[in-house]
Amino acid sequence: MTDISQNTPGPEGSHAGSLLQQSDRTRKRNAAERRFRGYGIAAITVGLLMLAVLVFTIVSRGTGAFQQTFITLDVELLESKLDKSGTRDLDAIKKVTTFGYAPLIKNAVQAKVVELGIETDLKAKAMAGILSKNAAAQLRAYVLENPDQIGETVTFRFLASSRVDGYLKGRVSRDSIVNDKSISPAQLDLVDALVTAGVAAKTFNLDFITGADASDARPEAAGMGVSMMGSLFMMLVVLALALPIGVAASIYLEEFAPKNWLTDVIEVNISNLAAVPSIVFGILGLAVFINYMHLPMSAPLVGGLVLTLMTLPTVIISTRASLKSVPPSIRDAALGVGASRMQAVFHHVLPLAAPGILTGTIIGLAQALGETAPLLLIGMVGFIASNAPETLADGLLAPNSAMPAQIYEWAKRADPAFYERAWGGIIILLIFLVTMNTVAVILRRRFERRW
Amino acid sequence: AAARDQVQVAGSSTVLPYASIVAEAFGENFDFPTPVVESGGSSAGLKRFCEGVGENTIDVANASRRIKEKEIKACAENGVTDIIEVQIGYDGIVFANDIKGNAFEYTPTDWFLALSDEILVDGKMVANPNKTWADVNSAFPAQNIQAFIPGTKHGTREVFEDKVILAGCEATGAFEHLLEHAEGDSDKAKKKAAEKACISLRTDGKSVDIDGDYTETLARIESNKDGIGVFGLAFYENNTDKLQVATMSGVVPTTESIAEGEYPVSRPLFFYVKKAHIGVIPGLKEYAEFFVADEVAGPDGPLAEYGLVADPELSKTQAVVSEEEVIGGNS
Amino acid sequence: MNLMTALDKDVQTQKTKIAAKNVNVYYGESHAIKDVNVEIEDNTVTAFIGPSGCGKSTFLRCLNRMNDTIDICRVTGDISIDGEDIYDSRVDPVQLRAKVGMVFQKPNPFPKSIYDNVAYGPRIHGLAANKAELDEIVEKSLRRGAIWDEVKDRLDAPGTGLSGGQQQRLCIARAVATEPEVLLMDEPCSALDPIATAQIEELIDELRNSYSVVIVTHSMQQAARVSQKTAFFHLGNLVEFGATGQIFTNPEDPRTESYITGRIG
Amino acid sequence: MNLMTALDKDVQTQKTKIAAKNVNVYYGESHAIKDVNVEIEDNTVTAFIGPSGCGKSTFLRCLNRMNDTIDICRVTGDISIDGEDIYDSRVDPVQLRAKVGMVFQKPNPFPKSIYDNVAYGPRIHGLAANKAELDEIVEKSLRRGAIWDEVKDRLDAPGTGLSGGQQQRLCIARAVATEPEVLLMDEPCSALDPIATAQIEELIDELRNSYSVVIVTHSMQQAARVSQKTAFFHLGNLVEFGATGQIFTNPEDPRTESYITGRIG
Amino acid sequence: MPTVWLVIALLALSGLGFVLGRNRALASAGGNAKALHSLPAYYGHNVAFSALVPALAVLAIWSLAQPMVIENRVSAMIPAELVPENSTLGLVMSDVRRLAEGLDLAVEQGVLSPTDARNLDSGETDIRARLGEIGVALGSDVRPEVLTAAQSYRSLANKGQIIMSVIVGLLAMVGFAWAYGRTHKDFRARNVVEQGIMALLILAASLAILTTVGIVFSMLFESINFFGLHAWSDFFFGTTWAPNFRGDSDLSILPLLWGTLYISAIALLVAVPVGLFAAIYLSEYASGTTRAFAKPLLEILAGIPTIVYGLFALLTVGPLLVKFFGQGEDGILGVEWMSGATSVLTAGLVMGIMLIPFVSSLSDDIINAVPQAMRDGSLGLGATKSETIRQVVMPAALPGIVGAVLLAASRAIGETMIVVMGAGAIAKFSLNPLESMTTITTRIVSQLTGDTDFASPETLVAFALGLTLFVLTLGLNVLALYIVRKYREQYD
Ligand SMILES: Nc1ncnc2c1ncn2[C@@H]1O[C@H](COP(=O)(O)OP(=O)(O)OP(=O)(O)O)[C@@H](O)[C@H]1O
Ligand SMILES: Nc1ncnc2c1ncn2[C@@H]1O[C@H](COP(=O)(O)OP(=O)(O)OP(=O)(O)O)[C@@H](O)[C@H]1O
Ligand SMILES: [Mg+2]
Ligand SMILES: [Mg+2]
Ligand SMILES: O=P([O-])([O-])[O-]
Repeated sequence: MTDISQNTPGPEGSHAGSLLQQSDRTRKRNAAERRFRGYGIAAITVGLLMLAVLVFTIVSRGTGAFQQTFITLDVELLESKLDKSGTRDLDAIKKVTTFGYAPLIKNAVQAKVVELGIETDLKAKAMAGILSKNAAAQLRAYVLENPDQIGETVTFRFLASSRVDGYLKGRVSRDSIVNDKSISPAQLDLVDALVTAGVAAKTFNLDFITGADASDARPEAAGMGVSMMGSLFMMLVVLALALPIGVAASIYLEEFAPKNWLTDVIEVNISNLAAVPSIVFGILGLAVFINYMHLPMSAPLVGGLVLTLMTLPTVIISTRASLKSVPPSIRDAALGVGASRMQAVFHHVLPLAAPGILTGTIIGLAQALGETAPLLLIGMVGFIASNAPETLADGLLAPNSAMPAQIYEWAKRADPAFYERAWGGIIILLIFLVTMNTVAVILRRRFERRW
Repeated sequence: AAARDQVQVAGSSTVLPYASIVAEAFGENFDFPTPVVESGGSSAGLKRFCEGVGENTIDVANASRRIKEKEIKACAENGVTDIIEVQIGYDGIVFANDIKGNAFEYTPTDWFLALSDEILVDGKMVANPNKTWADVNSAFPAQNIQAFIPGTKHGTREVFEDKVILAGCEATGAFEHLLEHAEGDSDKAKKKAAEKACISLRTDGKSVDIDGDYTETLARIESNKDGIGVFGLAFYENNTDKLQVATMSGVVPTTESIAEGEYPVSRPLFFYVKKAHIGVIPGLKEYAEFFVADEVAGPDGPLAEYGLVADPELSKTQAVVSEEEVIGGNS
Repeated sequence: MNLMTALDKDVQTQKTKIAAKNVNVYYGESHAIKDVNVEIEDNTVTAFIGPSGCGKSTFLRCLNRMNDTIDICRVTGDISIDGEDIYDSRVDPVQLRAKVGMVFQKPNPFPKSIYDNVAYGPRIHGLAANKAELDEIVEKSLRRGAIWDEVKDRLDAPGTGLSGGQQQRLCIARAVATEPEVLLMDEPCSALDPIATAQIEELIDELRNSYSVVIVTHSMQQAARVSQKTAFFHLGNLVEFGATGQIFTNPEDPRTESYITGRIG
Repeated sequence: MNLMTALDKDVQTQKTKIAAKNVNVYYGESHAIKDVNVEIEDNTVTAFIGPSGCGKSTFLRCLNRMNDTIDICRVTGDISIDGEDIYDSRVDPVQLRAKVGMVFQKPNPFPKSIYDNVAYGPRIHGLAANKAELDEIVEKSLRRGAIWDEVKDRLDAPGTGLSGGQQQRLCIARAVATEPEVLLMDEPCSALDPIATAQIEELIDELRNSYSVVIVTHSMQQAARVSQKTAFFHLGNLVEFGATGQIFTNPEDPRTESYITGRIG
Repeated sequence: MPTVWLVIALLALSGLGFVLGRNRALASAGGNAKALHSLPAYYGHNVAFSALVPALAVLAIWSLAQPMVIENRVSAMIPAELVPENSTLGLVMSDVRRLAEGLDLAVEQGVLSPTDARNLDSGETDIRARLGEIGVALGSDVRPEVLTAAQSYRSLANKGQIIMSVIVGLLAMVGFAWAYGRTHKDFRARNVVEQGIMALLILAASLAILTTVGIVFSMLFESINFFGLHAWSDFFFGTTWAPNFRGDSDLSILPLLWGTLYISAIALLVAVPVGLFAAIYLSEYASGTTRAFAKPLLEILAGIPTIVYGLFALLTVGPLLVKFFGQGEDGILGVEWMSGATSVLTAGLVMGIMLIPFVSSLSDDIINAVPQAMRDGSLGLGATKSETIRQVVMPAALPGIVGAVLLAASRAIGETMIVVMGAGAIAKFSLNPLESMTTITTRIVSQLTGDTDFASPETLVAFALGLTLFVLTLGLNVLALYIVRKYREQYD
């Protein structure tokens, strides 16, 4: 025996030396170990640091969107303007368009200015310019709801225009508006006076979270709510289809399919689908779901179907990888007591593979939630300001947008106020994502075990 | 399949803001649902427009250029024959740089000399040697040339090439020179080759194609103060706190100067309506009429306020819509 | 206890339960079982002995088609149980395996609770009408597996957290819980102490009353103690098969003899 | 071969290699090893015997800190090797495990080729200067593991495609290839036939010349044959520890006696 | 909504089938479950599925087919004169449909009685206005022919609905009866049910094939059109990519392919090491709590919209790189290698960050699934943890890790926003990672959403690019499959 220890070269003193003293080789190996571990920590740190930077950027730019400036005014709903005939006939009242409501608003601002004794050389139209264009629509909607109020004076809380809002948020300053045609220093003076009088104030804006998109002319009125519903319904479709179909396909391919060229083709095919640019799925969706199957355009159902096709490869690849990693002895054990292969898979293998399946689902859904390109072709990107859906069918079929599409649209718009809303929208998207993931993450932890 | 009850619009992202302002007001003032206005580009919009007639196709295509003959033909092949062309106004294209930077007064020549791949020096075409704007025009400061121009996907690029680069090419005499030395069987082919040579831009990083939107151009200027970008007028007007606009051939771009034809760089904007859908899709005709109504598209309307250069001949357009006049004759 | 005691056990002939004819098994290129013919009788304990790597486990796995799960494994020849060819395409391997239970060489408990490990088989075969009956089956099986006392207080603990020998007995309990007609046991006592071994051997003897048991073992003594028939494998060949007494006292083949006499353990 | 032959082997006292004092091990709540004190000598084979589940493997794993890998496992007390506390914070478990090798109860070959399985240890410890030397180490180790002849033609085949007993011997070969000073073997012959067992026992005897070997076994005969010292565990307690001869012929504790005499295998 | 009721009835029937089937099986075995071939529940499932699945399938097919049949029948009734020139029958039919649905809705809401609805006269009532009241907008006033068509549409639909209900109901009964009749203690219910499940599994797997076929077909025709307009030799072997509005553009895939490979390679160079080390740390070193938090946190990186990454590249990473590699004397390294913020490196780095969780999370799961016995075996030989991981755990986890990396690579190839904003839009061959380049995918998106005439090669090239990319990645995947097959190590 001794001959062996003599034969063996150098560092084998290592076994012989004191345990409390590391041999040279051990020290070297431990250094490698520490480096390796260090790489791990560094990797995590890099990842988390980047996340922190991104989240910080998002939050610092986006929180402003959750507040909005409102101006409270008393508007006299003049019969002469709104219902000349005086019959309160709804059809007649409807004939007055929002343009017809502008004078009422002008009057209301002017009245307020006079009431508060603010001095200004502004014309009434310019004074009303500090209000959002949404004001007239708000007024008209109110009158159509309550025709009996015509002739009365009603108190309204109007949105301020985006420049005014930006002024109160510090985005707009007197220096920055030198060349701006939409607002003048005199208007800002007026705003200052209104703020002092407590008529104009910045408050939390629930409409941003629940409302629908607004046109480029009124960023202050735009909200994420409806597109959030769009995303929600799409995610429901994706979850309801991609997870079961993906898992079923993986089970077949990994556990049952004979190993031959055909299944190889399918396998390669599926990984290849993952590399197909997402917009191509949009092309497919347009061709199959809209042109061929005549499903409605801009519908979350179609969006969900397209995203399902896009997510499937992710779910399948991760599910197959986890199924593969379950030791064969588990299957043997089950088969050995007379379980069918189906039973062995569903009772034993699948639960053990669940963490990986859930990871695939988390990543797939995250990807689907943030995807815009395929939606472009099936009509979910653009200006889609529908009402919030009321029923499931409505939610699936009525035209709607999605959160990333909404954010993408906002980020392109000219008014810088939309820029803030885009970041605010990203905050909402991330909260949505984290909420969605939490369930899966908790589930995944319950399934994790080593054997 | 349930019947569709809202107007479905798709196409140009340049027209999108205007269309969405109209759609929003339309939804507020009419009993019809708010039309859906998709973005995705003029070409994609027209393509879907031309896919056929029926509920699963769009009713209106927005475009920042006129529909092409080939497209009309493709449309017809799919049964889309009666197309109403509606010109809504003009889009001004402006050159702007950082508000704190130098002010510029350009001519097309300056841009040609700054960005062209090759310029005419002493009767020969040589690789563009200009590094700063001072090299281009001694009246300019010695600021590095860094232009952010629309990528080849954008219609704006075509306008930029035609109205600025090509104009500059001709003004410097380079075009003539190129035409002389051009290869080709016919005059037409020669002209084409010369034009192609004119508009080929340098690829050494001085000229950067922007594939995204004006917000991206703006972001690039913010991160590179030397940058000069090409913007839509409406975009510039909303961002006067960050950008200063340059004059072109001595004219300041405004809605008025463009409407009067003084400012050279602009392009018409359109939307196309599928006549077959009128009377079938609820609110389609009303939408089209509302779009071009005086109180909407007129010089004092919300569109002009937002930056659209109103069409001086709006009444003609209104007639086209109410008469449902289609391209290539009446029906 | 001495080897001889086993040899004068009565060796009465029973009806054939499993008949294997010209069985060959290949792992890819390599020929692991060579032309084996054997008849395993009902109500009999058959021992497979032979040097490590000679193909005992491989052959055992053929008997309930567990080899199906190994991709590269190919089986030829006929194996029939109660006269029915088990490799017939109409045969449902699941039903076969419910009938022919197996205890694997390497203990492989499910990563589930001890209770669920044992209850799994009865559940999928519907052997218990209700929870109480299932509890009963589990307890009975664990008792038969000689492990009840050690685990009765921790039936909810994972089966993978048991000691090696405990896992082995758990797997035995799991196998008997489904009441198979034939039980294949691949070295069931390899990790057991003498007392536990004795208990398992008792179990085997008890099982013989109603079932047929095939056991792979390296212990000649064990083979002699529990089996009525013995098969000796060598390099993939079935060298000799016969009554245990005869094999141990009067082997026909010289290889058998040298293996038996070279015995130490 | 009979038990007695082993008992008159010379039991000379060697210097203490491993000393365990008041060792307690807990798996979560459950107390698996209770206050064990033992001294394992150099150049000696020490056998751990005791009923299944009594804590042999657990205690064995304490000796090279393999218990560290089980989350819920907690060890208290002192264990020292050559007078150095192995649970000292300065001790590097890696160096410790290089010095104290281990063969696990369940064979666990790596999913690599047979060659790589054996070469793995020498490679990480830098025992071979070149390929030729490594080849030599691998061959020698496989020979010592009594498996060379069976695998020499398929060194590139995966270690996981071996039979149970072959895997076990591969794991033994893998452990001896790193030349540890102490070798802990948890039932190294459980899946081996008598001839292979004899070869492994020979190896153990040979190893004793330079090293210290601890072996867990369920076979009293094996313990008597190969060990000089024997420790008997029961329910987590070290009931008795002493010269093998004395333990087997004249146990002090009644529990030891009843275990030994209740022996069967 | 009678269809809903029909479905509910079917579900109820199949629920009943479950109970009855189960009971009958038990009864046939004299109440002794052990005498059954399969578990009692399988008999229940068999009856339930037999009652439900064919009926539901017919219901689905019928629901899809009925409108088409009715449409055909009704449109045959519409006189050709009624179809305005240049319109189509289809459009008139949508009018008919909308009117029919409006009338149904009116009846449902009680605005019209069923008889009134049936006897409407377009001359007498202003149907458009009445329907307008309940929120159904019609495009134009109702013509009598359209009204007649709509009425027959309604009656046909009604009839169809009734016939369908009967047929589906009958089918469910038959399925029920058949399966129920077969239910006997020796009936191999489990096998039958499992065959059914297997059919579903196969169906799910074939969906992937269908998708592929769909993708290929949706791009094939336009690609053929493209090659009709543009020389294939230029597309495959040319060296310039320069689309322009005048036509006659250079449209070669090669510079795009180069950009794609370059940017993806850099992204993977970031994501794979970081992701793998993160996975290793999480599964092998980190404490339970660290892992519980760090892993989901990293996963958020995959869900941040790519536009944010794009802006991050443009506004933060790009300028930072310029500070290092650009700006000449003023820069940190004092070199002038980089002229703008957009570069291959910018996009690659940022994309790499986005891809970290693709590698880390999945690999972590796979590494975690490697049996502890493997680690013990290695540690027991005196290997350090890192040696164990590198030489034992990772090879065993290889197939899964390759899968994760492939997923990340796929995503890198398919990404647009980050490339557009981070790498620029210039197609060129260059080895310098500090220059702008672009990728195939971004060109697909940009040509597809651009302003060039949609029938021109400049737009159609998008389809050719898509198809070629599809074939290229297919090759890549075949390679990956081959590698995994070759190096796979199976534990146990
Ligand atoms: N990972 C674990 N988690 C919880 N309990 C355990 C674990 N491993 C072992 N035990 C328990 O600790 C006790 C001692 O187990 P150990 O494995 O040491 O027994 P052993 O003496 O080796 O038995 P055998 O001869 O069966 O291998 C047993 O009761 C066992 O159930
Ligand atoms: N999965 C496999 N792939 C390839 N060869 C295998 C496989 N399983 C076993 N073998 C080989 O087949 C032969 C027979 O193996 P088997 O497991 O049947 O032996 P055994 O008699 O059970 O031995 P042991 O007593 O050691 O368990 C051996 O040479 C073995 O190496
Ligand atoms: Mg074996
Ligand atoms: Mg043990
Ligand atoms: O989107 P555009 O067509 O206007 O560039």
